[in-house]
Amino acid sequence: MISVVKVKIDGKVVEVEPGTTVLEAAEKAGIEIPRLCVVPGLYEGSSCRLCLVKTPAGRLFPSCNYRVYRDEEFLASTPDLWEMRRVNFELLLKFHRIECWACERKSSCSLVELSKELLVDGIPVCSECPLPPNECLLLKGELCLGMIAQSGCNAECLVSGGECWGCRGPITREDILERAFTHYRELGFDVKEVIGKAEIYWNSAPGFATVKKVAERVAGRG
Amino acid sequence: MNWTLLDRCCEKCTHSPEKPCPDYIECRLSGPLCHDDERCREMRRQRLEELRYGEKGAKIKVPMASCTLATGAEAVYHAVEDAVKNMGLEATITISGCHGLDFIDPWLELSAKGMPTAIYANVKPSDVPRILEEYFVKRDVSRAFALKERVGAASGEDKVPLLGELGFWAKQYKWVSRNCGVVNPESLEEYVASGGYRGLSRAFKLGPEATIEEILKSGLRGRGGAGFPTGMKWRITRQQKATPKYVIANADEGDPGAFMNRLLAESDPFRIIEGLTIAGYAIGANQGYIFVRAEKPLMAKRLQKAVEEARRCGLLGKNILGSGFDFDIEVILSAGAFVCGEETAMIAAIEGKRAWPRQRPPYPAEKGLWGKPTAINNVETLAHAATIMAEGAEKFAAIGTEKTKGTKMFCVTGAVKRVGAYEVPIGTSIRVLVEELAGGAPEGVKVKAVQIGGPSGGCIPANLLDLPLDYETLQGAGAIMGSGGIVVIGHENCMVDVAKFFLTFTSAESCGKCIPCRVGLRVMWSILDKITKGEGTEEDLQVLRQVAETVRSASLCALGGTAPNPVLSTLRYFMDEYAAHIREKLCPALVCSALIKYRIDEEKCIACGQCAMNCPASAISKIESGKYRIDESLCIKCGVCYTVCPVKAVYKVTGARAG
Amino acid sequence: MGKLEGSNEVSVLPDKVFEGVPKAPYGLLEALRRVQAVYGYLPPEGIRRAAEYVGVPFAQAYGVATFYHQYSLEPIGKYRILVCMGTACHLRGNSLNIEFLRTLLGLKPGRKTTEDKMFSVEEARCFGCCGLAPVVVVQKPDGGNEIVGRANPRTLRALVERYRRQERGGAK
Amino acid sequence: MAETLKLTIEEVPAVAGKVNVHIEKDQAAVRVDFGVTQDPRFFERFLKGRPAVYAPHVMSRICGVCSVVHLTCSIEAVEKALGVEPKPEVKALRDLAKGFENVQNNFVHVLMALPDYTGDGNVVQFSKSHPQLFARMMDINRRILEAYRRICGRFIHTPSLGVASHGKPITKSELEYVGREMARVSTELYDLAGSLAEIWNPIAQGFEDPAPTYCVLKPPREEFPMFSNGLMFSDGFVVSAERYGEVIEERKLPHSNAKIALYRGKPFYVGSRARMQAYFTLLTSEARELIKTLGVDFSNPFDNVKAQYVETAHLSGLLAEKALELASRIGSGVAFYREEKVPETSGEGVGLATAPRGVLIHHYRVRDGKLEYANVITPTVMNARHVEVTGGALVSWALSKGVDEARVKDLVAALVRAYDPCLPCAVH
Repeated sequence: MISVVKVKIDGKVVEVEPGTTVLEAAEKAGIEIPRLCVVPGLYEGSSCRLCLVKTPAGRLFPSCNYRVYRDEEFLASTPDLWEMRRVNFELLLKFHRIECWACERKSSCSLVELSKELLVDGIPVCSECPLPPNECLLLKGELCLGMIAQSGCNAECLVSGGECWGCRGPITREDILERAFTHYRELGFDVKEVIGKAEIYWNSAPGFATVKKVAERVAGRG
Repeated sequence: MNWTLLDRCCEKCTHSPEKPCPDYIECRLSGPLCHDDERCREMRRQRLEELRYGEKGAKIKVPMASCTLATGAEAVYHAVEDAVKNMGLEATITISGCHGLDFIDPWLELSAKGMPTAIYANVKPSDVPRILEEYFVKRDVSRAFALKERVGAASGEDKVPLLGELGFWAKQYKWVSRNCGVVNPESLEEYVASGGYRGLSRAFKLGPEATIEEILKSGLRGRGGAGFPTGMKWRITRQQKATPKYVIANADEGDPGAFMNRLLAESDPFRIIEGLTIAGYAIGANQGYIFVRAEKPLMAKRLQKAVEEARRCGLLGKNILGSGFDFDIEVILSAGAFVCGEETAMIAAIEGKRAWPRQRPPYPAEKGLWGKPTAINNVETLAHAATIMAEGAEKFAAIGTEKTKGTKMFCVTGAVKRVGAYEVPIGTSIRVLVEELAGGAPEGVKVKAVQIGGPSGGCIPANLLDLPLDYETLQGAGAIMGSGGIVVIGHENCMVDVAKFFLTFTSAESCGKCIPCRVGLRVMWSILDKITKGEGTEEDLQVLRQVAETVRSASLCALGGTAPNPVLSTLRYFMDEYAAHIREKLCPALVCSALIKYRIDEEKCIACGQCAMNCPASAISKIESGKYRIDESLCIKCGVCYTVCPVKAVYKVTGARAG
Repeated sequence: MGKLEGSNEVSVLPDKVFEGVPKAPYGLLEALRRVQAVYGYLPPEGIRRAAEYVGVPFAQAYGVATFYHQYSLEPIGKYRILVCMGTACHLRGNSLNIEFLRTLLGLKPGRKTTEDKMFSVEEARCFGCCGLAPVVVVQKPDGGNEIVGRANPRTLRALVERYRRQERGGAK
Repeated sequence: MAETLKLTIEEVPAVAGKVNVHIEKDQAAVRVDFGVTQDPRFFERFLKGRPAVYAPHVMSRICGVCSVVHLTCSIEAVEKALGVEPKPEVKALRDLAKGFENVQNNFVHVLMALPDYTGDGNVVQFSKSHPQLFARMMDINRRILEAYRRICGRFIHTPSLGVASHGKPITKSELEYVGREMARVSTELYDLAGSLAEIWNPIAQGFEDPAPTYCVLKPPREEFPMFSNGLMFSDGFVVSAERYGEVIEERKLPHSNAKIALYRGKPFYVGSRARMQAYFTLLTSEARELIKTLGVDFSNPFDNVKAQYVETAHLSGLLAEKALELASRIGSGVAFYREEKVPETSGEGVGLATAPRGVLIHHYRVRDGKLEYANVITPTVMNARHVEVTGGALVSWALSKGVDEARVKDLVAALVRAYDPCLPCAVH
């Protein structure tokens, strides 16, 4: 039985014993492959499809599940792989009930990390805000646009004690906006007031029309 | 007589369940072999005669398959029983499977000594006495649909065509479906009489390796859709060291519009069981399973009865035919999930779990059912294997193309005159199948496209009908061979709606395990839904392609991997229809309800009120002129008025004219 | 989809109901089918009983019960109308037929069964008799199946009325 | 000396924004036009009708270099207009933040302008010819910013300063860190002065500022003021913030997008050179000593940069004391001053602030919490006319000294850099 297998990933060769997954080999070679669903010993993975790697012949395999028993070569960072991972992650995000302002897990959420790594927008600033849900500025009457603003700025203003003005542009996903505006109304903010503040930065932003549409719909609910 | 071919002809025959004789099968027809006795030979000839013309020289065959039952075969059977009793006819009544010609269901086959065997089509229970009386009493066949052979003794014989000469029969090559509609599916004796089980006994003679060699030589490829060489699959599974091994017959046939496996299993189940036994023997598995679709219970009942019958006659169980090979089969009925057609999902279903496919490798050949080596073949593939072993590999290899050998059963449905299941050599062109066999489109309907391969296949435009039917060509044209379901789409169907239909199906059937398929298909569906509602935009199409590409390449199993094909092929060939929906907001085929309006042409309307009475949303009311008018705000566009109007006064408009 | 309310004690189904079903995890599908044959649908205690018989955790049995189409977690109507959603049937107009039936029986979106538990309308997978497209199958209370070939709104309305008359006039 | 002369400096290099300087000499009369081509953004106009509490956040976007001064001056104006009195700690932290900006900004201005005096032409050249000096200056700048971050988090457009509130939680240890650091920076600056003085050759020595009137903030207390309620002029005239309009008048000149401001119709200047003269008595003894070592000649406009250096040194020491004093006032735990809800009243308010380049005025009129009228007068606007007048005198003085044309152009460019290179401020 061969005791050692040479795995070549993106040109880097690393030696592992047979039966290790390509993902473990990549970690050993210091190559970062995004992953989400594999939990060694608990779940075999191959569900989120973020860790797909390519053989030189072009066949795709989930690296979390593919065990090597002989010397093999893989490509883990070709542009089309990243593009596929990005689209795949966007699909995953689409059906996630995004409500970071009320989510306990927001400071340790792998979706937020992956969205940074894969350059996928659409997550509210609340996901990066240092204040836990029960200390949110909204509860103190401060009008913060974090719930409907694009994250990616590490909530710089929140960290420095200010509130978010949404300088990176609006969220355009209607279900998030729906929940956000309902939350604003529950806390006693007038929807027009929120739109007034958002106008400062978003007046000519393309997504602002959607924000206003949802705002009116929620406001109209009386 | 009460002796059957399966019994021992006399005491000299040494065959017994405890000590089966290896030449038992050959001996049934060309026996007796171990001793010479003219009386035994005569008994066989006489029994064969009885099987053909019934014990009393007259036989009435009533087809009892799902399709014929659906058209009233049950009532026809009772009508035949009553008629025979009332007319005091000396005739035996048996059941049979179905030829696959759905357009003549329910049919009846009458045969008698000295008379040509005649098939009567579209028989109603009330016609039965008249038909029996004409055939048996008046010996007149002029009203028959077709004759199996000419004898020259019946009147009107020349007026009725021979079955063999009819176009939809002559062009077929009934290789694996030869017994369908001919033998009684519940009688092992008739199967053996038709040459059945010669394959198995030859396999025992050759031994496992040589059997695999024979299958490899024949060039048989999987008929389930992937087209993986069957011999190779058996060889890999055989080489595995782990035991016990299993073989599974995939009778899940989830593709909508495909019923060739159902036809085979309901009409000739023993061929499948023989094939599975051969597979078990070749691989060294002692346990086989047949996984049958939930929506086809009769198929499961027939297979179960055949298994019990085979077990009773020593063709399943211990030391089959004295070969020392033990093998048994269990029929498992699925609980309704399209994904079970996928190998590893089927394994999970048999194990009693949710049918979640597993990532390959490891392939089922290495680690399949309960982690043991398993070979999974489609029932049609196994039927081919049995026939190849019986007839020899050369005969099979002579048919088909150089890359793909043999024949394939196709089901042609949709906008065709003769809906049915046809078996043709691989390489036959789609046009032959659709126009010559299935009779082309009915009057007033023009063929726009042909959808091949079910939800994993693609739509091929009418101008490519001359493409040959084989794996590689279809793949190149954006479709796949798949199970062999061919749905002919007329010009009154909208391609965007067809694409959306397939996505509705696959997104509902997605098992939910991996993201691209579970979420991607629903996103694609919502985009197509937007387009059919006239809200689609140009970059929606761009997103649609991008998501389709990701779903196709990143999905875990073939369901997700091939689900985008219908969309991608309609985008490739029918871009003009998408553009009409997006730019001009109209549906050229007048199908998408959001883009069309129903109106009543007041000249043609004869004010009969049928439409108003049937309208579920009570949107139609009488106007001053006495005629009827549709209130477009209430209309749910269900199309009832359009169908019930006796004078076709209701018409559909789309786009600008819809106003 | 029915919620998982209802008692959690094991139902009183005798072993005879599961006769012939292998007493091992791989018998689960068949066991659940037997339970559905008794109740007409799968109540929580029925699932529990099947899970206990074949020896799998309740969660797995519940997972299987929700995965496959044949099982229904909510009571089905006395007449179960299955509208085939195969390709040929869709092209020949079954999607309009199901729309018509749902409006005729006043079924709100998401509801399968009518208030009076008389009818339930469901989408069914391809039955494989595409020659008769569009096909509608009615599973009658006496276990028989009535197959309606070439269904259109008029014949469907007549079908529903016939069953209603049958119910009103007592089973003839 | 040539009779007629026509020179144009296309886009003066090393300044923030775009300005062309046209020099025309006809016989003895010399005209210098300070033509700002930067396009205005009309901040005062587009904030009309918006809630007043939004004004500071938006006004700080006038320029990223001195974002804190616009922010805080606007806050002062809004607080006066709404009649809101911030807590003393908030006021102290605001002074601290404002002080930091002056220190950091003036210091970087010195660094940017120094190459004119050392003849290195630009900062990159300066860093090659004086590597240790450059490294020490860079280190000082890093230290200042690091200390600042403890007070307000982010430096540019800091989000923690709000109307009557200070968002960033501050602990005692952080303030002590700031105190220690700024004390070190102060001593660093004093040590550095010696070696800087050697290479700091004067420009246009002996040239006198033709219009020596200046304006500074009237110090409310006996210390270098960050904010105030009144203006003080070199002729001793004092005016309260609300009545600035009676003496300072803004006018638009055809050749420039920026407006100019005149004190009673005559040009005047603002900035460090003015502040060093006005607050000479408030300076620490070391600062006064530093003026001598650097040889600052208050009448020579080019020495404005030296004055800025002195101001930086003095202020960093002042900040150190204030930080430690504030640290002692805050007990253990975290100080956190968020204002719940600012009342939406009506009123008028004028905020005055010491901007690095001079005096900044924000004047608002508010009705029911909404901004009705806004007027902003920036230091560059005040200096604009004075630069033109001084420029003219400089040209004739230089030509009289026989300086050739190219050198004259450099001199005028250096003058602009020494004075007020901030054009975005000019065309707010």
